[in-house]
Amino acid sequence: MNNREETLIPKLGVITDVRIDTPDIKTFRVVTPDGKKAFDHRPGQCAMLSIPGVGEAMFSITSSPTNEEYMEFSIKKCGCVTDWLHQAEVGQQITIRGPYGNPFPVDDVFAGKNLLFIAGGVGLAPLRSVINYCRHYRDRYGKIDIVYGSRSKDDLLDYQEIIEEWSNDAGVDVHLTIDNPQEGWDGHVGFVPNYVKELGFDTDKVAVLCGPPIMIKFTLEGLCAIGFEKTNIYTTLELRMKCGVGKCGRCNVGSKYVCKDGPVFRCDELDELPAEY
Amino acid sequence: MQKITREQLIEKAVSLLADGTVSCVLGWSKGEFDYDVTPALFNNEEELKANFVFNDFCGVNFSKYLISKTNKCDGKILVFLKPCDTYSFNQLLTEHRFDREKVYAVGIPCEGMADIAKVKQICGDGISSIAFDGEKMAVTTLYDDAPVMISTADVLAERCVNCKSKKHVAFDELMGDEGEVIDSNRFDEVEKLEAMTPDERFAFWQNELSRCIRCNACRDVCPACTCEKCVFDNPNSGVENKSPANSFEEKMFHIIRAFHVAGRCTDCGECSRVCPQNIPLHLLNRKFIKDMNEFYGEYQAGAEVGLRAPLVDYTLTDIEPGEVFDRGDSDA
Amino acid sequence: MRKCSLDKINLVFAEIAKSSALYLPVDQNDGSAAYKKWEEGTVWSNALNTVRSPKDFFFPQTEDLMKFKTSGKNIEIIDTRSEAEDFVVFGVRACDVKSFDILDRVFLSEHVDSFYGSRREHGVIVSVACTRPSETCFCKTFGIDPSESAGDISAWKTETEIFFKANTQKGEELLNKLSSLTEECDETVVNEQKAKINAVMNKLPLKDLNTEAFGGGKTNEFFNSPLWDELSQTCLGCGTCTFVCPTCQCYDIKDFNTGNGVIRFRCWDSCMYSEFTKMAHGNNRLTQKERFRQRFMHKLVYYPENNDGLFSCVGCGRCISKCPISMNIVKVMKKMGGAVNE
Amino acid sequence: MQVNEYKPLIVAFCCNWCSYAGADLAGNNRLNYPAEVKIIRVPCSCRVNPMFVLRAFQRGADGVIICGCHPGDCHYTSGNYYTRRRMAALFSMLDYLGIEKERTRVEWVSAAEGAKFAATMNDFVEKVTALGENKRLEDLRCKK
Repeated sequence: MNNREETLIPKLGVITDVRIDTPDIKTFRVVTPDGKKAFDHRPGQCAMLSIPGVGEAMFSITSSPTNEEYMEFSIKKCGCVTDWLHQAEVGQQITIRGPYGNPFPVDDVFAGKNLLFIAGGVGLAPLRSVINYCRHYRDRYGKIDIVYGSRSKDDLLDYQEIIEEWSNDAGVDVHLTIDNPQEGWDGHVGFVPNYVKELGFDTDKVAVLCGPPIMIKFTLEGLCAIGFEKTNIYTTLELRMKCGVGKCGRCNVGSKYVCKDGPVFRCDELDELPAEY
Repeated sequence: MQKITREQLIEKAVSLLADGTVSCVLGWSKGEFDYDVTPALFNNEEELKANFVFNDFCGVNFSKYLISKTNKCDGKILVFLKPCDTYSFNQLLTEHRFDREKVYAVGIPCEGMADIAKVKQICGDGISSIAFDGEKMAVTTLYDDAPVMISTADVLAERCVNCKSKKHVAFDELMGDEGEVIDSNRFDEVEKLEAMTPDERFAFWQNELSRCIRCNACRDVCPACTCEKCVFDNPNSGVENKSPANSFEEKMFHIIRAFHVAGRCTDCGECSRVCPQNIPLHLLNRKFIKDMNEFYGEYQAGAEVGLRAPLVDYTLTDIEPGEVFDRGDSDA
Repeated sequence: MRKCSLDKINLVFAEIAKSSALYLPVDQNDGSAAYKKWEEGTVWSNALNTVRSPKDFFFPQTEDLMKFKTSGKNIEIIDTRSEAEDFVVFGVRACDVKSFDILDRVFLSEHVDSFYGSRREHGVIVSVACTRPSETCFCKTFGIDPSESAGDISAWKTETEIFFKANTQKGEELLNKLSSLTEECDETVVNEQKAKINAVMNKLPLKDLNTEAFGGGKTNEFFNSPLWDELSQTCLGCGTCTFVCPTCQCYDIKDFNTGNGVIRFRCWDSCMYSEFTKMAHGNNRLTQKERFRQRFMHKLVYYPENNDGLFSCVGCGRCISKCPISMNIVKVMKKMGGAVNE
Repeated sequence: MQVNEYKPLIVAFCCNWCSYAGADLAGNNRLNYPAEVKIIRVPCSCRVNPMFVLRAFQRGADGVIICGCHPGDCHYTSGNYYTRRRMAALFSMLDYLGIEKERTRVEWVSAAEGAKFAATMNDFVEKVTALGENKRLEDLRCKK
């Protein structure tokens, strides 16, 4: 029997680094016990992390596939598993399985296009792998715009990386915003949807959205208002998942399983799904 | 055969709707087969005339629905209550689970409800029609030319065989004659089990409870199980379990459920009615009722609004837990 | 085709049980039947329908997936799987046999479920044509012929005899083991039996139920229908329909801390339960109406959309007879389908 | 050949105010009672709900004993009166399900009754030892 493959049986992983990003988000670096990357993935795909006795949960892989040494997960503290992970120290073993879900179409649809990434809060986590992938293969894509907002400066994920690396790349424009004015912040203040409207992008781009549902809703409306086609907008969904492979039935919305057919959906595909996500 | 007819009930409902006393009616809706009835809300005369039924298979206890449905209706809600349902009604009022002002309760007499499983044991599967005719029902199957005549008394549901009361303890209006509290034999089965040896009892319950599929129907139908969040559904309770993973979990669920409703269970028998595996769950509830009657004096949950259940009360001279096993000997 | 007198049926069972575990429907005290392991003296029930469906044999209500041992920061993952033992399920109805196809498409598709797969490979199904369809039967609606059941071996039972026909290699092998107890025969009696069953099928109350209104791509037609409110208004939110259903396959994965390790197990779950889709940040199906709708939309629209039009219902009638409030897929189909045709 | 002597596992829920102090006194007075008795301190005997008792059995207990203040002496006035009713009902139910009645017990032990505590535990352990392992309310997954 042990020669049969079973996706539900995970691999061992070790947390080799914990970075405190914001008061409630930490980024965990995970490798296998022998120091390798657990598996290859595509930008936007997810992995199931678990702690025996606590539970298993799906997280998007934050690091770019071009990183061949390790995987990173940016995780916000909000439930049993995430609470536990936030208490974990370097050297803690966890279990990992994946990759699950369909990735962003970085090699076909995105190729040669101008890209617009819009993220709110921890929504940057799934986009970071795409952004870094596109930065790595910079010559394959056109101009890259990144709009990222959060509650406050302290709540901006990957702030160091954004300031020190992304902003300095040629052809990459980063637009940061926070919800309320704050001492020591001289950037934009305001909500992401409004900021996007203010920035008023050309519609020759593929837009990728991720963030809280309310932000997605209004940003989507804003993008459509300035002339974006829904076929050019991508987003990622999140629902409760258990198996990760479209069998346990939990993340079923319409005829799609978010774990298998998602989490990445094109916005016109979403319109065809019943409004249950 | 019920003494009150469908037409009388519809007439009553229609008149109460017409004079504005109530704005909707909680009643039984006809299904695919003559024995198949679904609880439903009726809003007007047309719906009532088209789908309302009342026959020997209308066993559903509406009391628990009042919790959710009183919020859905603008005006008052008309509910038909059989005598046993009125006890659950009172018990829910005792626990402040719904607003009495939003309900218009009509007590209806009940001659006992039939159990379709018992009918099928007599005439087999494949029932094409059931005609109600006096004390008998004529059951036609796909396999016999002539209908099988079955006396309703022979196919009464267990809870009706041992009916505890024909008296309505709560109503705004009563249709038909009022009955009496019955000195039933409902504890006979419990006594039979008590008389067995522990080994026999263990084997009995092991066999019964091992069939449990943890569908939670007993819990979800129970008028005493009205917690917003059941301990067995709450992952943070530490005892959440979704399936009878082994014989321990089967027992734990049923012991704890019976204990949670002990003193509040009116013995309405819905749990046994809905169990897809026909586990005699009422025997657990009745054991608690019988024990508490014996230890702390006769008590019928729901007999009046505001009664204090035995397990939330005490006296200075209660029986000691160690003595409960030896009662049989000391009584002798 | 081979036949054997019903007098010798226990010899047949004994022969099968020699080489593998044998399960068959057995009468219970309450008049219902349940699958039990055969041992000397077990009597095969005349009842065809069992309360629990035979999906249990391949997808049990609970099963351990793996174990973990933890010490300090270290975790040990223990693969506890073992290959299933050979077994035979005898007396499966045509509709229940069909349910295995429906489950196969879930469990044996990409990322094959090895737990299910192993049992499926080691199980031999002996189906039996129906002798007494119930009023709750509507397998014809889904194109299932109760007189011609699939499975590794098809069997037909008359008053005195039982007839076997092998459909697969596995069935052939099993039938060969029974060669001394059975004799070759032609299909005359079986054809008579089939005709008898079909005559009854035409009398069934649900014979006219059809699936025309449903199928893939109809999500928008039904999803926002106001009828869902009415249909689900008295649903208790229990899991009876899901757990007796031969095609419901949703499951939950849970960890149980035994005090000396952690067992990760899976168990059946029901989309009717309020916490089915509950997440750390909320629940996307807040009311019973949404959960109720999910169950029927999945069976009648979503599943067919993903599986070449195959519906995720076999018309076994279990939910009809077991639902505490007698609400079921037939009523949903009639109401929803009727609304579409109007 | 060496035979392992069977030693039962006993869970004793002791109320903080009387019985736990009673157990303390037993210790101070060097009164022997078996080491198999594992004491769990609870604020009042009525803190023990039926789930505690069942879970103790699930996790491998062979007997469960609940000790509280004597009726009338409850630190919270009436807690132990409720315990008395609840446990009477629960134990009667366990007996009804065929679970040996000797495995469960309620005793009232005051802070001054160190000797009673030790004697009670000795007696309880003896009775449970005679019964042997808890087989009727066990969870096989929790067995080593």
